[in-house]
Formats: sequence, structure tokens, C-alpha cells
Amino acid sequence: MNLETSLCGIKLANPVILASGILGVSRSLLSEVIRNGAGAVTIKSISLEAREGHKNPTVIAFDAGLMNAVGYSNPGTAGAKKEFTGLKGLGAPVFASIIGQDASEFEKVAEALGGLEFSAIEIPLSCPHTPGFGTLAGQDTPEKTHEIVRAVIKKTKLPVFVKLSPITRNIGDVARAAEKAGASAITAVNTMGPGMIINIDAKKPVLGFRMGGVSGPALKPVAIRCVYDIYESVKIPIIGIGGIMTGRDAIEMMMAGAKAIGVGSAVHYRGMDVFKKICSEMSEWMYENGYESFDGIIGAAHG
Amino acid sequence: MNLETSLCGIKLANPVILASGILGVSRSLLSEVIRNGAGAVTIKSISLEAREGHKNPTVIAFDAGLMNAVGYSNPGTAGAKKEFTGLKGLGAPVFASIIGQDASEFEKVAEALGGLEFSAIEIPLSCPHTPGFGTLAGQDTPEKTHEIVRAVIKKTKLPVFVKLSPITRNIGDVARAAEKAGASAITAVNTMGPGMIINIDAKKPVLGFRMGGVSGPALKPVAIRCVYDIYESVKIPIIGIGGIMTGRDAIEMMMAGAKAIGVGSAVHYRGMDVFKKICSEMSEWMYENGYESFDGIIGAAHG
Amino acid sequence: MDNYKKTELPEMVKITKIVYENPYVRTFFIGRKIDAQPGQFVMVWLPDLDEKPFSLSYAGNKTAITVEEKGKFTSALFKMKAGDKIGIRGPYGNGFTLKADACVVAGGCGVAPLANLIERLKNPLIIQGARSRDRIIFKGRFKGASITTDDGTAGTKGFVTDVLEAQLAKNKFSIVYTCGPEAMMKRVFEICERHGIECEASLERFMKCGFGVCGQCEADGLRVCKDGPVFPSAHLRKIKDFGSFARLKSGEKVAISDYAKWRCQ
Amino acid sequence: MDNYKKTELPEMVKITKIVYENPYVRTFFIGRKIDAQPGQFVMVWLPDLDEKPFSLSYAGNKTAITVEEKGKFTSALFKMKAGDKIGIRGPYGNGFTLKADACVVAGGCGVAPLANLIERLKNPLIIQGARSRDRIIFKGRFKGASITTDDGTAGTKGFVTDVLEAQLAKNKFSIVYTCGPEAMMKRVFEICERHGIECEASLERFMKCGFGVCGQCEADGLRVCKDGPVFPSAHLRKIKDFGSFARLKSGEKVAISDYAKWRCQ
Ligand SMILES: Cc1cc2nc3c(=O)[nH]c(=O)nc-3n(C[C@H](O)[C@H](O)[C@H](O)COP(=O)(O)OP(=O)(O)OC[C@H]3O[C@@H](n4cnc5c(N)ncnc54)[C@H](O)[C@@H]3O)c2cc1C
Ligand SMILES: Cc1cc2nc3c(=O)[nH]c(=O)nc-3n(C[C@H](O)[C@H](O)[C@H](O)COP(=O)(O)OP(=O)(O)OC[C@H]3O[C@@H](n4cnc5c(N)ncnc54)[C@H](O)[C@@H]3O)c2cc1C
Ligand SMILES: Cc1cc2nc3c(=O)[nH]c(=O)nc-3n(C[C@H](O)[C@H](O)[C@H](O)COP(=O)(O)O)c2cc1C
Ligand SMILES: Cc1cc2nc3c(=O)[nH]c(=O)nc-3n(C[C@H](O)[C@H](O)[C@H](O)COP(=O)(O)O)c2cc1C
Ligand code: FES
Ligand code: FES
Repeated sequence: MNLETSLCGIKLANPVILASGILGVSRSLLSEVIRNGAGAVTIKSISLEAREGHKNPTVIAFDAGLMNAVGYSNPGTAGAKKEFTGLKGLGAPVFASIIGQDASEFEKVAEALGGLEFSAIEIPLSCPHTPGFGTLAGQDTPEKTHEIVRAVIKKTKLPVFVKLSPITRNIGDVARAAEKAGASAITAVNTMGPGMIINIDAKKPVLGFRMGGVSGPALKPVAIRCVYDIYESVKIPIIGIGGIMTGRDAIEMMMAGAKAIGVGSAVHYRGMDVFKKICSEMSEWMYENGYESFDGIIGAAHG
Repeated sequence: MNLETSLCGIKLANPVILASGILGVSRSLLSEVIRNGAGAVTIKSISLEAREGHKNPTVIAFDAGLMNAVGYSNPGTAGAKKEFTGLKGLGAPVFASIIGQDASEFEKVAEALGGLEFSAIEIPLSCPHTPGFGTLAGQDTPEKTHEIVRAVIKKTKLPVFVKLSPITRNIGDVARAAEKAGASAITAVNTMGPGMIINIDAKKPVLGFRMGGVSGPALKPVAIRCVYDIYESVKIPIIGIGGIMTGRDAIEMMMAGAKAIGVGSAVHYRGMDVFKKICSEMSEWMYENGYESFDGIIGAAHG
Repeated sequence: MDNYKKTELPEMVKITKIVYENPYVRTFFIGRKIDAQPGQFVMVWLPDLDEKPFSLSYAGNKTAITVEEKGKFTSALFKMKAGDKIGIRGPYGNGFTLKADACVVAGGCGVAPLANLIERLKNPLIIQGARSRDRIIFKGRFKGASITTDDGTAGTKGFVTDVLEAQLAKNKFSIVYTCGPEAMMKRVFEICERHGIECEASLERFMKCGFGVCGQCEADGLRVCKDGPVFPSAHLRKIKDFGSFARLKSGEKVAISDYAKWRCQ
Repeated sequence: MDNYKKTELPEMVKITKIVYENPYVRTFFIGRKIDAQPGQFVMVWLPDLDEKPFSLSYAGNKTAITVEEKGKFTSALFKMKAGDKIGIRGPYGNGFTLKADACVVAGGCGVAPLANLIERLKNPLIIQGARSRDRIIFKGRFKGASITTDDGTAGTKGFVTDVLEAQLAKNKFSIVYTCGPEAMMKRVFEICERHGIECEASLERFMKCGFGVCGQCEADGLRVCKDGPVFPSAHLRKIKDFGSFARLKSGEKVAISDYAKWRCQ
């Protein structure tokens, strides 16, 4: 089965993309992920200055998914410029992910990473557990979304993906605001919640930041619904993320309206070769059901 | 271990309460649930007129929890008056749950059920999948919450519990609005999302209403965080609901700030005697850890 | 520890064969083996339309449901052809106990779950009733059934309950299994009570979840989907609703005749 | 199908016994049996403070970690008494392979995971180095170790690498296991390469998740928490960072000496 697809003019060998914040700290790890079958990879989000993030524990796994409050640790634009060189040599497109506390910070980061060989820039306006960023900074309103997208677009010629939060009400409106402002695609969704897990023997929340974003199986139905809503609201392509574990999950996300899908937590449950596994499971299902491309699949659950 | 507690002056043999919408359609089924160890029970929500609710499938179970879009099917106040007679004879407090499309409907339902032997009235402002009600009708804003609570309080002398949604941002503010308006307790939380599950072989969302509220394990960390936030915002007691399966989960919810806990989806996973099971697991943990009451437990994870 | 992963989601399965039992009833064989006890049921989903419970009339390697065309849902089912797919979840509920020296009393489409039972029993006495000759289901599937029809077009003219009374006068049974219109089952149960014979009846109520959480199907504190659909005499005695009341989709409890009317509209 | 229920949450376990190895190092035995391969580690959580990785220095029925007091976290651990509880999750990572004719080269606190290994090996040659006499750990736990100290206060004055060179000149080993300061391990590896001997080294990087998802601990595309912490020669050859670079908490890659300085602040 040929799983080739394209996203905003970017060619992908398959639609399974590494989500931001999982493994994406180094060029070599991105290369490993590509070797394990990802059609494209996203780096861990980069801010203007280096950030240490929250204290440990920062990532835990509970019954129904993962929870994290990494807190956007990253080496800043300076570190990123050293790390992410020669990306064209990796064999698959690499997407930048950039964050800022306001539109002007977003601008600066976009500009700083301009010289690198990224294929697109993703802007998450949706982290639920880092003060100053994402939903805690109100970046998920239609107004702020519009403002930030405009600012980034001024500074880059690359396609801009806007990453939304599942906790945003009327997510379709925000997607529309992003589209109007010139975004090339919507990435949906970031982690949910935030949630909290308390260790009752210690009488303390486990995460260093006390609360964190929920991903994995717990998030999947909410992510599917978000993508379904967004698909009814915009014409630009959607990268569907949230709890995708299997080829069937990926097809489900596409039927909700996603053109490509992102995978994060599944790396924990199924190993780094989950990308290959998902692709072969997709192929198998498509073969068995007589599909030769994603044409009859994307958005099929609508109407 | 003595698990007795009290909630707004209502004595409970234990703090484990049947959540609204699970099993609570008849007096005899409530009686069964009490026989199976519940400290109190909540009826399925009642509207002014009878409602058939959404078409099937209305309740499904996925990897990480349940999803439902029952759509508030209920026999209306007339049916409820016939069904819920002689409640004092059941051996545990029974809480009404009432819904309306606006404050005046809430008023009427509260009034209509006035003659019955309920121990409290719960008002869910938080259903995520029924047009005209809950979050789809914007009943979860501080303003609407205040208005509806005021209206209900005028018509009843019973304690009023306000049930909040985990998808409400700044849930603490809404809890404060409810407290200010005179609510006696906060019930937190209702289902999350909404979410959607698509059957890829049918290419269709499974639920009759396409989307539905997520409960069970997937909801737990979000519910814990909501209760944690509410505990920092109000002084009235909190009934913590969401994904409680075990005695340890119940203790965790109490450490987040709940005085009592609600159980719904666990009936699916552990059977109708889950109430007894949770109580004995709580007792066991308390005994092993030297607790004789809930004093050192409620809110223990704060500070 | 209990299993927290009981998913309850429909799976699309192919209809492999359709057997026309009579002008009103068809048996749909499906391409999935379901190992179920006689008496258990599945929820059948027709995407975009609805989902309803149906007893398994065959289980194991050849699994099937037998359906009477009654309303919107079953009409849609009757339009389907072999090769089409329907959603299935389950099996749900409990089954009949399997005992020797049994008598089986079936009314109309109620023979569906009983047929599956009969094939696992040793020489049961079978009393099968239908309104008329053209409504008899599973003709020839089991030998030696005493047939009754309301109009006398086949077998004895009269009701299954008449045959049951006559049989009980001369023979001994350890148990009577029954499924059919609830009024009929109620009469069968009363006859059994009079003769001091254990009875198991398969009840039918409007269902939503099918796995015991919503409460919709309750009958006097018992969930028909989970504690039933098959109830022993001890339960039947306690269920005051049995033969008298059932709940509409809204949960409103009405006389069983009103329930039937609502179901027929 | 793969298991979707791998929870990774700390469990509070009692410290059952504390052994003072030397003025700077203590072994904390815990009241939970952890069946781990030598070389595997656990994440230790001190609520409200932080969570850090520690190798198991004993595994199985008596499970322990051996800790050097270095900073805020280990100081807090050193204030704890038997009976106090710490959070534990794991074990994580891979272990050393178990081979005959082995040589074990331990530097400082690096002897912790190796001690656990030594007890499962048949007569390995043990070379254990420390800065000075009072810094030697596990004195008497294994017999016949060649001790070196930087200052000559015990054993031979000099470095473990000197002893290793001398041993390789006269003896044959199938493998050399090593753990200690990374500069030391790098030298050990280079010596092994020169002699064509397989080497396994246990690397240390700043960790967050510990189970392979965050990428924080990566070294040239390998995750120290998941693909390591024990790496065979084939990997060590590929890891250009080995002995040269490591990442700060922010993910910034710096010279290993700067990393050490940051860790010491
Ligand atoms: C446990 C269980 C097992 C079942 N097994 C079968 C089965 O094997 N075969 C089968 O055909 N149906 C069975 N049913 C009934 C089935 O689920 C549907 O309700 C029925 O087929 C109605 O079809 P419909 O949706 O087309 O009709 P609707 O669109 O709901 O229209 C109303 C029709 O429902 C009918 N109805 C069906 N059963 C009853 C009843 N007992 N009392 C009153 N009204 C009734 C009415 O007569 C009427 O014609 C079972 C129900 C339950 C709860
Ligand atoms: C897989 C793995 C296994 C480990 N096993 C052990 C063990 O068995 N025993 C043990 O004591 N520690 C072990 N560590 C190190 C441990 O996790 C802590 O990082 C260390 O104890 C620092 O303690 P601290 O938090 O008190 O110091 P911090 O508050 O982080 O203060 C900084 C200190 O970290 C030190 N540090 C520790 N190790 C290194 C190193 N290799 N390179 C540079 N600096 C270092 C610095 O010397 C400095 O004193 C292990 C680490 C990993 C990744
Ligand atoms: C440990 C971890 C770190 C993450 N860090 C980021 C991040 O830096 N930027 C971002 O946009 N999303 C981040 N996310 C969110 C993921 O990209 C993804 O949207 C989310 O986890 C849902 O997908 P999943 O269920 O496949 O994991 C992170 C998720 C996890 C689990
Ligand atoms: C099938 C089902 C029906 C429900 N119906 C109602 C309802 O009528 N009114 C209400 O307030 N909550 C309703 N809820 C929400 C529950 O009361 C509860 O808040 C939620 O399920 C979370 O708890 P749990 O995880 O223990 O199930 C329903 C939940 C389920 C699963
Ligand atoms: S149908 Fe839901 S409890 Fe029986
Ligand atoms: S610490 Fe997260 S991948 Fe190793």
C-alpha cells in the first residue's frame, strides 16, 4: 500500500507524524524516529530563551493515558540553532514548534529559526500547564490566535500550523480565526485538562507542577470530536493528534477529518517503532477494505 | 472502621454516593444500590416534561472509560412524582437531580418535586451533550449559575448541590458563584468532552447523538484537579465525582478536597456491589494508615 | 483486581446468510462466532438509525438472530442482503440454566432464544404457539414440537398455555422455559406456580446500554439486560411489573399494554 | 496486542535500613522487592522536592540504592531515617549482559550498579577506584577487588585505568563492565577498543520521564533511560557525545565538564 500524502505542499512518505514534545529534543533522535517510520517529525517546542521547565516528576503514566508537566524545557533559539542543522539530510520533513509569551516573542523565535531547514512552523497556543504560555495565558481565544498567527506569518515563508487545545470551547471558531489569519493547517489537539494525580500515601500531587496535560487513550475520543468539529469549520488541512495508538485509530482520526495524524504517547505503549506499526496496520486495513488512497477516508464520518 | 459522615447536615453511613444517571431511574433500583452499600443515592435527572433522550447507541465503553449521550431521557415531573414515593423508607438519603432550560424551568421542577422525600436537590449545569441544557446552553457561566441557584433556592428548603462541568474554565469562579448564590455543596464533576468514537468499518460515529460525555478512568485526573481547584475556592463541601473505581481512588478524591464521593461508571467495571467494595477498601487503607476518621484526609493534598 | 477494560463497542460483521422463516420473520446469520449461553442477546446497530437488542437464535460457529419485522428498525434490517454489515456488541445478559426433564413453551418470535436452548437440552417437551400457520418459525428445526395456532391453521387450535396445562396433568417436568408475549409468559409462570414447578422466563424491556449501567431496562430493581433477560421463579415472584408494567424510552412506567402500543406505533 | 496499561507512577515504600558506606555515601534498603537486572535503575521521588534516577545496588529480596550526597536532593535523602517513605518507580532501562571471564571497572559511586552485577558473575576480576581510602564503598562486599585510590591511602595509588591496562597485558577477558565518572568510562572503553575487548558502560544523563518518551536523556539518538543506561561497545562507538557532551535540564547540549559543573552548583 502506498501511504504517500502531502500537507500544504509538503510531501510525506506517510501521514504519521511525530508530535511535538515527544523525543524531539535532538537531530539524532528525530533521525531515529524517521528510521522508525515517521512520515514527518516535529521538534520539541522552542522559546526565545532557554527554559528548564518544571521540576520532576514531569511525565507519568496512569491507567488511561500519560500526564505531563514538562513546562516547555528547551534550549532556546540559540540552542536550537546549534541542534537542528542539516535537517534536509534526515529523509523526512521536520516541523519546527515555536512558543512565546506574546505575539512579538513568537515573531522573534520564528525569525531566529528562519535559517534552518524546517519544512513548516507549528505554533502551539494550547499548553495547559505552563504559566505565561498556551491556555494559561489565554492564547487560545480567536482574537489572540489571529494576532499571533499574523505575527508569525510576517516573519516566515513556511507554512504555519496552529495547534489547538481540546479544552477550548467552540474550537471551530478558533480554527476559523487561524485560517482567516493565514494559517496553512490546524494541528489538533494538545493535551487535555489539566489533570492531577495524588499519591495518597504521600498525600501529595505526583507531578512537580502538581497538575499536567493528559494525553494517550483518555484523550482520544475528545481529540476525535475536536477534529470532527474543526473539519466542519475550516478548509485548511488538519493534523489530528490525541491518543492514536493503532492503524485503526489513525483511520478513525482521518475519518473525523484529519489529513495527517500525530503520534506521541503511543511511543510509551508500543515502542519507538510505533510509527512503522501504525503504517502497516493502516495499509492492512486499507487493503482489506479496498482503499487505494486516503480519498474516501478523510472526513468520511461526516454527513 | 466507621465511615459515617455528614453532608450539609445530612447523615450518611458512608461517603460513597451513587452519581446521577447511573441506575437511578426507579425507587426499587435505588433500593438495590443502597443494599449494595451506597451511603446515599442520586436519581437520574428530571425535567419538567418527559423526554425520550437521544437515540441508541446512548452508552458505550471504550479503552479508557465510558461515553454516553443519553440525552436526559426521563419521565418528567409527573412520572417522577409517581416513581419516587416513600423515599424515607429506603434506609439512605436520596438526592433529587433536576434540570431545566432556564431558571424558571428549574424553579418549576424544584417546586413540583417538593412534596417528595428527597434529602437534597442537585442541579447539574454541566451536561455536555444535550442541546438546551448544561454546557451546550451556557449554564456553566458564573452568571447563569448564580441565577439558576437563586431561582431554585427560592422554591425549596432542601440543601442545593450545584454540579459543575470539567470543561468549564476557571471552575473555581463558577463554584464561588454557586456558593455566593446560596448553594450548600458543589458536585464535581459531570462528564468531560464531549468526545466521539467513530466505527471505521461503518464510517460513522457510534453514539446516536454522534458525541457524548466521557466518564470513568479517562476522567479521573481531570476530576481530581477540578476538585482540587474548587477546594481552594469555596468553603462549602464538595462531592467529588469522576472515575472513582477503588477505595484508593476515593481517598485520592478526598485528599483533593471532597467530603463525599460519587460513583457512576465503576458500576460497569466492578459490578453493582462496587459501593461495598470501595467502602471496604477505604476502611482497609485507613486502618493500615492509622486513620480513624476522614479528618486528616479531606483536603490533605493541599499546601 | 477486576478488569477495567471491558469495552462495549459495536463491531461491524457481515450478514452471511438470510433465511426466510415466514413472511414476517427472517434469520440473519453473521460472520462472527459468538459463544453465548442460550438466552443471551446482542445489541444490533444500524448506523445512523438506532440500536436494539436481539436474542441469539443460533450461537457458536453459526451465529444468528431471528427477527420479526415490526417497525422502522426491523424494516431497515429486512432491506439488508447477505454481504451487508451490521454492528454487533455483546453477548449480554445471563442464559437459561440447562436442566433435564424440561418443557419449553414458546410464543411467536419468542422461539428465537428457545431454539438455541432446545438444541442443548435432552429430549425436552416443546410447545410452540403462533397466531397462524404462516407464522410458525423454525419449522422442522426440532422434531416433535406440539404446535398450537390461534386460528387452528396448524397443530392444535388454541393457546400454548392450554397444552401446557394438559401436559402438566399427566407428566412431570423439572423446569419450564418460556419466551413470548409477556402476557403469555405470565400465564405460563402462574401455571408453573400452581403446579410447584420451576420456571425460567426471558423478559423484554426497552434497552439502552445493555450492560447494566443506565437502569433503563429495570423491572422492580432488577436489570433485564444484566440480571436477566432470563429470570427464575424466585425473581419472577418478586417482579411485580412482570406481566403488568414496563417503561417507555423516557423511563416512564406504563401498563404493559400501553408499552406494547407504544412499541407498535 | 501490546499492553496499553503500563502505568508509571511512584509508589511510596519504606526505607527499612540505612547503611553508612563512608562519610559521603549511604545505602538505603527499601521494603519492596524489585526484581531487576544489574544495571537497571529506579526513579526516586521525594514529594514536593524532585525525582531522580538511582541504580539498584541490591535487587531482589533485599533491594537498595546507594547514594552519594551531592546536592539538594541527596541531602534531603540523607536526612531520612529508617521507617520514612520514599517514592519509587521502575525498574527502568536495560541491564548488563552476564558473561563469564569478566572484568569489572568501578569508579567512585559507579560501583553501585556494578556491585549488584558482581554478585551474579563467576569470579570476575574487580578493579575498584576511589579518590581516597575513606571514599571506598562496599568494603568487604566482594572479595579480591583490586583497589586504587587517587591519593594512595588505600590499595594502589593511581587510577583504575592503570590497573586495567596492566591486567589486559597479562590476562584475557571476554568483557569489561564499567561505571563511574564518564571521563573514566571513556578511557576504559578506549583501552578495550585498543585490546579488541567488548565493553559495557553505564551512562548517566539528566532524566525526566525515565521511560523513553521525553527525549531529555538522549545521547546521539539513543535514550539513556530506555536504550541504556548500559551500552555495549557497538553503541559506545556510535555515541559521539560519550565522554564529551551531555544535556542540561533545558535540553541544551554542553561539554561534559560544563554538565558536571552545572550538576555540582
Ligand atoms: C432481550 C431482548 C431480546 C430480543 N430478542 C428479539 C428477537 O430475537 N427477535 C425479535 O424480533 N425481536 C427481539 N427483541 C425485540 C427487538 O429488540 C425490537 O424491540 C423489536 O424487533 C422491535 O423492532 P422495531 O424496532 O422494528 O420496531 P419499533 O420501531 O420499535 O416499532 C414497534 C414494534 O415493537 C414491537 N415489539 C417487539 N417486541 C415487543 C414486545 N415484547 N412487547 C411489545 N412490543 C414489542 C411492537 O410489537 C411493534 O411492532 C428483543 C428484545 C429484548 C429486550
Ligand atoms: C541511570 C542513573 C543511575 C544513577 N545512579 C546513581 C546511584 O546509584 N547513586 C548516586 O548517588 N547517584 C546516581 N545517579 C545520579 C543521581 O540521579 C543524582 O543525579 C545525583 O545523586 C545528584 O544528586 P543531587 O540531586 O543531590 O544533586 P544536585 O542537586 O543535582 O546537585 C548536583 C550534583 O550532581 C552531581 N552528579 C552526580 N552524578 C554526576 C555525574 N555523573 N556527572 C556529573 N555530575 C554528577 C554533581 O557531582 C553534583 O554534586 C544516577 C543517575 C542516573 C541517570
Ligand atoms: C511528555 C510530553 C511533552 C509534550 N510537549 C509538548 C510541547 O513541547 N509542545 C507541544 O505542542 N505539545 C507537546 N505535547 C503534546 C503532544 O504533542 C500531543 O499534542 C499530545 O500528547 C496528544 O497526543 P498523544 O495522545 O499522541 O500523546 C507533549 C506531550 C507529552 C506527552
Ligand atoms: C450513562 C450515564 C448517564 C448520566 N446521566 C446523568 C444525568 O442524568 N445527570 C447528571 O447530572 N449526570 C449524569 N451523568 C454523569 C455522572 O453523574 C457522573 O458525573 C459522571 O459519569 C462521572 O462519574 P463516573 O466517572 O464515576 O461515571 C451520567 C453518566 C453516565 C455514564
Ligand atoms: S439497558 Fe442499561 S441497565 Fe439495562
Ligand atoms: S528520560 Fe525521558 S526519554 Fe529518557
